[in-house]
Amino acid sequence: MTASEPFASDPFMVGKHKPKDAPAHISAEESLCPVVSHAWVNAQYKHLVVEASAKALAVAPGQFFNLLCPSPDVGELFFRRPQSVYRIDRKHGRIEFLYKCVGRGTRGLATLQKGDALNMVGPLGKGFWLDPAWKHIVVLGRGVGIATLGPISQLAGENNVGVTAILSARDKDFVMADVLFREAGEVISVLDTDGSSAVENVEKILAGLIAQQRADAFFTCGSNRLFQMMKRLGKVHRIPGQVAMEQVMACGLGPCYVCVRTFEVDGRQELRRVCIEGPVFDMQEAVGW
Amino acid sequence: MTASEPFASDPFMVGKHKPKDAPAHISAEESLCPVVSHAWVNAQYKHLVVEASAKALAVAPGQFFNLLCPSPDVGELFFRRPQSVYRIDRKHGRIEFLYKCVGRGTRGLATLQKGDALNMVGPLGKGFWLDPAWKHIVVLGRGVGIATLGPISQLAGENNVGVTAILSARDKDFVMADVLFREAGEVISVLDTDGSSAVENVEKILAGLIAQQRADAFFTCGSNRLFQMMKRLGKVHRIPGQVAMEQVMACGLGPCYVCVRTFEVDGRQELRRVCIEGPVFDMQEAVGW
Amino acid sequence: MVDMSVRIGSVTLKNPIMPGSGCFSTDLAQVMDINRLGAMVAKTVSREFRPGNPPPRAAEVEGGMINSIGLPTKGIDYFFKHQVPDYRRFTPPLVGSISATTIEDFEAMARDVAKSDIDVLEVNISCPTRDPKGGNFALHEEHTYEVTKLIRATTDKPVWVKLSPNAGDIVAVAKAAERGGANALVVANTILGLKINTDTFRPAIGNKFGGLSGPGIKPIIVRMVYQCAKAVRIPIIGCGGIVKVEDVVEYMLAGATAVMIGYLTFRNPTGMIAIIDGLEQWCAKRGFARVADLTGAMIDEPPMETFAAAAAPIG
Amino acid sequence: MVDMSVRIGSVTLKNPIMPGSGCFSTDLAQVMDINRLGAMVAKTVSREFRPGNPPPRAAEVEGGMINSIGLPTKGIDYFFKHQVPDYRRFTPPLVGSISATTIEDFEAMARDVAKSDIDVLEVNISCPTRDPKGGNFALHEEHTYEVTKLIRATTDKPVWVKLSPNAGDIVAVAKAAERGGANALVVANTILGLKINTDTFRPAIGNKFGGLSGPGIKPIIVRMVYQCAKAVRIPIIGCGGIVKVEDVVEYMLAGATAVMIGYLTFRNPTGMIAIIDGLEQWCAKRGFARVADLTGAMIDEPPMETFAAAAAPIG
Ligand SMILES: Cc1cc2nc3c(=O)[nH]c(=O)nc-3n(C[C@H](O)[C@H](O)[C@H](O)COP(=O)(O)OP(=O)(O)OC[C@H]3O[C@@H](n4cnc5c(N)ncnc54)[C@H](O)[C@@H]3O)c2cc1C
Ligand SMILES: Cc1cc2nc3c(=O)[nH]c(=O)nc-3n(C[C@H](O)[C@H](O)[C@H](O)COP(=O)(O)OP(=O)(O)OC[C@H]3O[C@@H](n4cnc5c(N)ncnc54)[C@H](O)[C@@H]3O)c2cc1C
Ligand SMILES: Cc1cc2nc3c(=O)[nH]c(=O)nc-3n(C[C@H](O)[C@H](O)[C@H](O)COP(=O)(O)O)c2cc1C
Ligand SMILES: Cc1cc2nc3c(=O)[nH]c(=O)nc-3n(C[C@H](O)[C@H](O)[C@H](O)COP(=O)(O)O)c2cc1C
Ligand code: FES
Ligand code: FES
Repeated sequence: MTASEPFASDPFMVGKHKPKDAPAHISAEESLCPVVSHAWVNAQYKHLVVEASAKALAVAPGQFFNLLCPSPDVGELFFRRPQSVYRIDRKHGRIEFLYKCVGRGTRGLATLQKGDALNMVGPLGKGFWLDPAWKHIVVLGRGVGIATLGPISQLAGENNVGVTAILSARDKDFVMADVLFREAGEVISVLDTDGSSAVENVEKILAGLIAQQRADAFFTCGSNRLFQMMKRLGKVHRIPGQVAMEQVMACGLGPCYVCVRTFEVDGRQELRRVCIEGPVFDMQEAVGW
Repeated sequence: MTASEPFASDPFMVGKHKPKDAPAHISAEESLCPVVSHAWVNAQYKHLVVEASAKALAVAPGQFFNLLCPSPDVGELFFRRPQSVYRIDRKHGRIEFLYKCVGRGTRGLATLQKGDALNMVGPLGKGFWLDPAWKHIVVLGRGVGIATLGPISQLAGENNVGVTAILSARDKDFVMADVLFREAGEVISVLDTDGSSAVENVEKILAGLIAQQRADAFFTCGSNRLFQMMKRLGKVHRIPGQVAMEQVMACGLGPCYVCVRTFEVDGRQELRRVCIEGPVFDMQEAVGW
Repeated sequence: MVDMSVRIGSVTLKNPIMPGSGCFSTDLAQVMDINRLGAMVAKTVSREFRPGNPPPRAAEVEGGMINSIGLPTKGIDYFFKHQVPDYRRFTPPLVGSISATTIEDFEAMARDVAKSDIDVLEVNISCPTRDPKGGNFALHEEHTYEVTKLIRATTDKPVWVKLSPNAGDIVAVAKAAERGGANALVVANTILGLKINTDTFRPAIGNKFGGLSGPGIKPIIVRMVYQCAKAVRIPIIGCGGIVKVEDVVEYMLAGATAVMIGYLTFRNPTGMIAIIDGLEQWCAKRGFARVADLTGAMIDEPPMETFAAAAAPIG
Repeated sequence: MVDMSVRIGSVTLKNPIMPGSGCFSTDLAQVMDINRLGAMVAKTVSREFRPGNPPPRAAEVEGGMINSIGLPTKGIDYFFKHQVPDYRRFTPPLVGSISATTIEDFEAMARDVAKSDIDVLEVNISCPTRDPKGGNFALHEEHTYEVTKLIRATTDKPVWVKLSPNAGDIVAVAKAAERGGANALVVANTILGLKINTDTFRPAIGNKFGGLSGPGIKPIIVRMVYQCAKAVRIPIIGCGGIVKVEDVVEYMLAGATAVMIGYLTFRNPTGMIAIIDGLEQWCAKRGFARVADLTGAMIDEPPMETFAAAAAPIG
């Protein structure tokens, strides 16, 4: 063997390539996507743009990809990390993520440089749905949840459905993506620093929007307390709602049943898999986290 | 935690730092050495130069360092890899290695770039010894063994002991370090391509040197067949000899008894640890490999 | 052309690669061509609905992962009505996996499930978080013998018994399963483990204990496959930590006729297909006309080294 | 200032970090200050000279390493005359480790070795490549009870019994050792494994089978420490796969009073010292005045999650 000859198959090298003769009806794929740009948005969040395959570009708002993050230390990283798509740029063939650095996975992800290849599996899961009859929707996001709500706001905007985006954050540095949301509609930022992010205050804002008939549907992601409040309001006012949920995942595809959460229909509780039956669920059926 | 804050201690991060208050009499150390240069010598061998600490620079010819090679693939690399010092450049505070890319460890090592830090433990083991009474020595190396014989030739040269270096290689591209050896004395290359590397031919060359009284001591490394022949000649002609041996190592320091080889003294066989009782052994006591 | 087929008793697989139970479902058709697999192995079913264990149900560990899903199942009626037909959309042989907490229920389950449109009955008597008398029969040879014998009598379909690496003497258990009439052994299920979160001081997964799988357990399971293959005449299916072509080769050299793959699918969902392709290439390169020739081909001698000091003191 | 001391019966260690037997010798003074260790643990000795097993004696595996050194020893006379005085140049308490192939020889060895200048007698009844009746007594509770009882009677020095993770029921063995009079348990020795070289088709190490150690085995051994700590009153010393500060914390939360470290020293020879320093910092940061307070401090409840579906079918 010469030094340049490839080795005996490396651990985990397998599966980086598309199965040969994969039938065309396969809806998701494991693919290597070159990083186009990757920049810090603030002290905790990074914005990642990758070139994506045609299959990946078919991603719908609320769907996610399961990312093989590089390991940030000498120890091995054994699960992928799910990240919802934050922006779909079909014109340039790109997919964007907005993610928070919280642990080993995202810290490893943050090491990727322009030109590196990111191994992603997707698009996965069930995304948001939009009823063409709606005139105006409200999206309520906090933290990483803001990223997830980007594409549905974009889609609403494109379909002439009005959007009010309530973005909750620690302080004004962490109000992200407001440009993206502003393109689609109106943005209300609520902050911890001035107390405006308090659940009661957000509830007041929502009540105002309901009164103005600017709330045909609710969408939320990222905060259990905000979700519970929105669910309650939605129930009282009979406003349909959707919530994007999170759970630790292993396969991200359905077989392993690692990612279950509790849901309730007609008083009966049941478990559903976030990765394939979600991550977007009916707000009134979700129990929370 | 902010994204830039260090994590909970990473696996294997420990031990990259010197123990606090380490007593001065500690003769070896685990240290991080910046890579100064790292270049291919031919299709299989790389030449690595690192900046070394004072303790590391005290290395003697024939001693080695145990290198924490970066993993070449996603799988983890769990043992260090021993490499003998190939050149000691005390003036510039540098240590040089000449190594062959053979497997995962050396392939990972080959990925180091200028400026990267190499974690090395050493200097380790017992090196070559030089009797000031010797006028002329013969070093016989093949393959990676050539690297190991560099420093003893250098030392002999510096002490006005004549050196004949017989360097055996596949073809002329693989005669390495002849410049280094030429500084110390005379170089005879023997090749597989023209048949000159045949054991019988090398034996003839050695016999000639013995006849010319240019063989007060033998040194060899890298080929069991050449070693066996040299041992036989040495025994017949009562020429003292030293051989540098190899064995898979785990600790490299003595405790684990992984690295044993068989030796024979007065017809009695015994096991010795290559890492601490060697890697350099009396040629007549070594049984070979 | 390499002959990639292997025979496990009366069943011929077109290649030796199968998923491990619980690590596969037709949902994987999202990313891969299921028809390329040697066989399909269904998630273990129990008679009645089971919700499974509280989340988080899995966590990363050093050599792989730890899980305690808790064998959630919708019960056998749902299995017959929905799952079997769903699997039957695909062509590979279908292995149905069953679990129960009593020996009587195991027998009844086997009778019922074997009647459905499956090709092989896998008996999961080795779920690591169950107790030895509650479904984890594979810890003891007598329990294994009894349950296998009863199940054997209920059906003519091939019966594969999945063993537990937590057994103190897996060879004795393997022999017991053979005596009981198993047609093949799956070696093995996961190893019982515990991970504690040092931030929260709580167990990392909801059920506290979980089963280890992934690359870190491979040397243990390869050893068990080797030991079992020497002790029984029925085929062995190796399972544990396979993530690359050479891992499959290693299991086959140790004595496995085929393998099952779990963890890899979580990391690389198209990994099983890549391994099928890679194994064929490996065989071609190494001059093996039949992958089946690898089974048990380990050269049972130490690596060649000079070592003749057995009688002499260490220097 | 954190109180880093721990008590194992009558022995107080200045910190809970010790090397594992066979992974330590005074040769390590080449790279580190041995006096900083909680204790020194000597390589296992047998009565007579043993050469050990043919090389290669170790190989890398996915989660760490596999070894079969074969307990080479120069015998107890050499141990008394050369090794004990050599260790005694350093200040930490000295743990002597013994092995034998018969119960009678174990008793005699204990009597002889305990008389030498050691502080603790460790009984290695768990070398994985020995058979259950030939020194690997820790596979069975009766053997463990008998050998411990005999050894207990020979000396007043503390006796630590090193258990085997290959035992089917390590809790029963732990209780047997306690009943036999052990003052502490070391949990555990290596796990029996096999690695086959897929280039040569031969076993990767000379003895074919070897013991697994390193990070990959940690979740298994942490589980065993937890189980044993719940079942016995004597202190447990955790051992298996420790490579970082949090691993020590994890073992202590599971119930260990102290730990032993093997593999890490091969990878980072100054690792034990870095862990002693790092553990002190960890305790200070987390507000623990005494490291000993970590022992058994795992919160024995599942992580908090919404999970209330036990009675309902999966959707
Ligand atoms: C469908 C979905 C979409 C998501 N979209 C986004 C997004 O757009 N932007 C964003 O910042 N974050 C998103 N997340 C969260 C993101 O997956 C986690 O922050 C990430 O996995 C944390 O990994 P880590 O290793 O950095 O942190 P860790 O230290 O490992 O864990 C931190 C937190 O992440 C959770 N987590 C860990 N491993 C996994 C896993 N394998 N799968 C799911 N969760 C895990 C843990 O429960 C823990 O609470 C999404 C999660 C899901 C399930
Ligand atoms: C004291 C000593 C000095 C050495 N000096 C040099 C040198 O100057 N230049 C040079 O090119 N090579 C030298 N070697 C050999 C070098 O250590 C091996 O080539 C290297 O370890 C191979 O590692 P790998 O992962 O690339 O190959 P692998 O595929 O792992 O193994 C290839 C060969 O290296 C041996 N090997 C594997 N792991 C170890 C280990 N932990 N310790 C020792 N040997 C191992 C194996 O027996 C095998 O034959 C020396 C070896 C020793 C013992
Ligand atoms: C998430 C998960 C769920 C599993 N469920 C089952 C199961 O239902 N029945 C079963 O027999 N084995 C089950 N297993 C065990 C696997 O089939 C396999 O035996 C084990 O994971 C070892 O293989 P691996 O290392 O390739 O994952 C499960 C394993 C995992 C990781
Ligand atoms: C090379 C090597 C030699 C060992 N020799 C002994 C021994 O002589 N006696 C003993 O009780 N344990 C021995 N062990 C086991 C270790 O003491 C320890 O129990 C095991 O390695 C697990 O710890 P680790 O994962 O930190 O290595 C040895 C382990 C290794 C790796
Ligand atoms: S993560 Fe496997 S089923 Fe959802
Ligand atoms: S490598 Fe451990 S004693 Fe030589």
